[in-house]
Amino acid sequence: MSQLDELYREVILDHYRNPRKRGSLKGPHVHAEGNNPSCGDEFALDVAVEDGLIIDAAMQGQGCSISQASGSMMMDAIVGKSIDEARDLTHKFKVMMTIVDGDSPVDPERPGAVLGDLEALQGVRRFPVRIKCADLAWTTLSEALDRATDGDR
Amino acid sequence: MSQLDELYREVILDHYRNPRKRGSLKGPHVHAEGNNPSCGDEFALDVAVEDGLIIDAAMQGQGCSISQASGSMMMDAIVGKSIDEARDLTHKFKVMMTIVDGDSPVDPERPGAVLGDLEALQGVRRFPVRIKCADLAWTTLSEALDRATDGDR
Amino acid sequence: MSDLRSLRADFPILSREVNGHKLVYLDSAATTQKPVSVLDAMDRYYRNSNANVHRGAHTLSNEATEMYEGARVKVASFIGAQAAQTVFTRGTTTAINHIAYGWGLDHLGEGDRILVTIAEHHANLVPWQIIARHTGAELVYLELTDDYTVDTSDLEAVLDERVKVVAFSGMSNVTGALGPIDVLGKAARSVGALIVLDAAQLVPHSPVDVTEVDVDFMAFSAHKMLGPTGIGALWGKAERLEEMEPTEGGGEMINMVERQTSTWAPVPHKFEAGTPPIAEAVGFAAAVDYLTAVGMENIALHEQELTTYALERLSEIPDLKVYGPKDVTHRGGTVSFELADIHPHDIATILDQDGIAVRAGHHCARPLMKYLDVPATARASFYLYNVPEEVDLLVDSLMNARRIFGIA
Amino acid sequence: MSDLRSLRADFPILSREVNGHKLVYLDSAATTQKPVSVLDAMDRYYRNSNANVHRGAHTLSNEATEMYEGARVKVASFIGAQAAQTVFTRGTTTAINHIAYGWGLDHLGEGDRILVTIAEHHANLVPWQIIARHTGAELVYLELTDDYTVDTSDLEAVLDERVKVVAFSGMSNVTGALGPIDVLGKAARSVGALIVLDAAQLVPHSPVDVTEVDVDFMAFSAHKMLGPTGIGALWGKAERLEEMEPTEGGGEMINMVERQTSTWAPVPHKFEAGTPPIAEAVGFAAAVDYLTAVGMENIALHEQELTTYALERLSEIPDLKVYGPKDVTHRGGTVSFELADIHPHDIATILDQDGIAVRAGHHCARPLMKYLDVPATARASFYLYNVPEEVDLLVDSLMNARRIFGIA
Ligand SMILES: Cc1ncc(COP(=O)(O)O)c(C=O)c1O
Ligand SMILES: Cc1ncc(COP(=O)(O)O)c(C=O)c1O
Repeated sequence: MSQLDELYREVILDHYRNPRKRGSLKGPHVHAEGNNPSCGDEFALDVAVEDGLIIDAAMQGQGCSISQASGSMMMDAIVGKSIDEARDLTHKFKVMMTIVDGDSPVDPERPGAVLGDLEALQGVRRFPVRIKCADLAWTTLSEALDRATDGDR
Repeated sequence: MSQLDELYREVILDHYRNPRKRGSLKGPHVHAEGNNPSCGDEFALDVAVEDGLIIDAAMQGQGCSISQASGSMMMDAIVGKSIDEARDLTHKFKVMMTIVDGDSPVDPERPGAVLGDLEALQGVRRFPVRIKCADLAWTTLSEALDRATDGDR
Repeated sequence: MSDLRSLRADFPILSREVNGHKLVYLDSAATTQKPVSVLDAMDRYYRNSNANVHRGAHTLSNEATEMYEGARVKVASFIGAQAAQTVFTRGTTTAINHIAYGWGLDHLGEGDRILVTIAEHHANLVPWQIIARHTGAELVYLELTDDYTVDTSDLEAVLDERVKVVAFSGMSNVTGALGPIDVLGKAARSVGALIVLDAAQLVPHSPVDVTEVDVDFMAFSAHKMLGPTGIGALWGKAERLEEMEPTEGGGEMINMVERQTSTWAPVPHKFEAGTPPIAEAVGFAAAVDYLTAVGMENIALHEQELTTYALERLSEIPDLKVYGPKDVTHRGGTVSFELADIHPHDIATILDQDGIAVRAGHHCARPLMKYLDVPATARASFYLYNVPEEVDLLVDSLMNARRIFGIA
Repeated sequence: MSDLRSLRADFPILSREVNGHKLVYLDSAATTQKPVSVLDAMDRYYRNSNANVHRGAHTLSNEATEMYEGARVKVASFIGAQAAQTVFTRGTTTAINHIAYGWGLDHLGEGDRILVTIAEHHANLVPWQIIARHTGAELVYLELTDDYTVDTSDLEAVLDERVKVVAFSGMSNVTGALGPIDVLGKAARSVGALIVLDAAQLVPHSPVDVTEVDVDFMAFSAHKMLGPTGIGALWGKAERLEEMEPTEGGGEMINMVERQTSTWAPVPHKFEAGTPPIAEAVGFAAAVDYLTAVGMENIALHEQELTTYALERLSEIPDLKVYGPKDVTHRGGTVSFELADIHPHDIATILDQDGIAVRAGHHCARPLMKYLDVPATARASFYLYNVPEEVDLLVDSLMNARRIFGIA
């Protein structure tokens, strides 16, 4: 597989073209926005939290296949998880993308076991300028979660 | 004679150390100031004009040997001359210094015949950065003469 | 096709490989590559004559001053101007900020209007927004025709005595459309407004003579015309420069400094506080020498031919849409496009794998992106060193992008 | 004597001849010469990686961005700072103007005071004068002791809550005197004033660590520390940079641009509108690499030894007066002097005939000249590449000046 085919895997293009949970939430939720001014990617999301659990989420914005697919996969991954689990996932994702240091969360023996579809984004690491595309959704999520737990602190 | 000895002739050092007509005029006169910000030279002069004739002049300011000597020699040269003659002298001086284009006013057969002591400043031409030192007094004079004849126009 | 092909040998970077392919550099609207003569001029300056300017009585300082002021004369005469009205700045952005702060702050007030176009680069928008905020003025926008040129048909509607500045670019860095210099110029004059021409994309690509275009200020950057980074120029009419306040204080721009107040040096030095970009001026002069030797007419012709070819070839690609004039006499060699549902950023990545450098993004023109209702565009931009084969490679690579994105 | 002599081979210009003599370059306070490594770094950048930064998804643009941002990290760590608080500017002058306009305009008002010293360079005076005029603040001056250091003995008299800014240089470019960073810093803190350090002559000549000196802002220029023209740096405390307004609008410094208003990018990019000096940043980084390899401690020691020798030799010349501290622990290697009644400009001309480059004039410090009651001074300034023999040549040439002026 060429580096490009590695980057633009089937599953990524599918999430890009059919993003999960696009739209906005009606009920109580927190909202956060992020953008990459240099490339024009914009990302925003609503997160509904109840008793420390992410009960629903929705994403808005526009951007390249990587930023959109990363956001869409993230939506799939976080709904139903606790805030702590979502934060842990964010950390694992950023380690996988070499954005933060740490031991790789990806088990080569059992592909997809830890991060599911998200592991398809590994190909991005070969394209350093695109890493920030993959990261945008997660940085925005962190802000939303901080906001959701602001009252707790 | 070395280029330096050529530049710093006896007569120039004499005018530098014993400038003619230093001070200010008491009676009616016009005043003009000039400076070279890059080297700090400052020059100012008073000119008393009566019936188109320069009847007296005085200089102030401070600067290098070239600017002071040029000013001092100029004082000697202009007092007693008509405004038109002083303007003509200014032009001739600037031609000699290659500041403006024209045929050399200096007659090699009869040194000093046209510009008198001022011809000693010819050595400055070999030191292009110093030409503006020699020029300062004359530019200031031009301004003073313009001012003196302002009513006439 | 006019052949400047042999010039490619003057640009060392063009023989470099990128991802295993020979570099195809189609990003000259962002910055241009440099010929050896420009690099050598700067190197020679540093190795032989490097000194600070204007301040010294020693030989090196004199040489440096003559080279710096000589560069000013060359850059000025390249645009038909006088050196005394040509100010060296850090680039176009700084030049326009000079105008906005130095002229605008004192001459604009509550209710005044600054007429711009929706196609402006942020460099010709944000400074005006800042001055508008300080003075109570507002920005008024002209929009675009169907062919992406500035729509001046409803100029009447926005043109009145409240318009104090008309600021627009000579060529859009997104659509490639040429600015309506004559129409906007006349309109501005009819209400006594100041005319500011952002010539960052104009001066590099065609002959420009300030005695022939009726503008008050013009700004451009060396790095977009074969010169180095770190320098550009602001040209202004003598009266305008006189009435403009300096926007930086410091050495070299003063006449006399007292404890509480100072007076300023004459134009252009009034606007050049501190040690200027000396080596950069030397490189800038070498760049205009190079351009002059090639001939701006030849460069303009070459780019027109190349653009004609590119528009033709791009039209063969299904689902490809060009955002810019179809008529090559209304445009320069900067071509923005979108391809099916492939995001421009993805296009750039795919092309880069073939060694082709194009830009993707909002090109510092976000209001235009919003107006065009696109998140971003991909942009290929040509200069004198580009050749038709590079257009062919671009087309091949775009076809490959379709394949990768599974578009039949 | 600490021997950096072998470094001279790295500076091509040092083997050039001036008026038939080998160049003796004693004008490093104006600008320094460049080692081959700095010139090569810029040349390599242009030949291999030249592209605009931050804007692209192609390989060259990515390389250029990494080199530019990598340069920021290097320059920052050279002064013990974080890259995020290190802004690239055109030079010291632009950096201080940023502070004066960006911070001063919003934070100063009628009756406020800006405390400066009489020894400041115009770059650290004129911007404050301009801001004072806009805001109604005024400048208050500290003068000098008999040994030409800043006289802080009557600090009490001028220090009160009205003082909002204390701005001074780390080393005078005229007297060579080191600035009383500790004393003025403490004084400023005691009244809650902002501390601005003009480090144009400090950072090039001795180790400086912003975590060890208590200042809010610090400015310096690459060209005075072996780097290229066209670039310098502004360092500021994070909180101060946050509360500072940008002084230029344009591309790269924005977050979001709407038709009437915009928001700004985070620091440091907020202060870097438009295409930055990219090649210059690369050269700047190479310069700090070079300085780091030699060791700033070694450079400081070398200059101290050379200055000691120079002061000793100069004291042998009759009628020569040094304007600067006698104690070498209070000063750097910049020596201003006058010789009998020979005007400094004449001294410079005479020395230049022997290939010796010194500066003559007011050194962009006219208030100091007036205070010292001199029309100008001659100034010899040393750097790491100077050697004692050059001091000897200076002394010989000064003796010749006496002869030419007929002084016994
Ligand atoms: C003490 C001091 N401050 C500021 C400056 C201004 O630096 P630049 O001209 O590089 O902006 C200089 C150099 O001329 C200087 O010596
Ligand atoms: C039309 C236009 N105006 C202004 C600029 C800003 O130029 P610079 O970044 O050199 O200041 C650019 C380039 O980016 C441009 O294309």
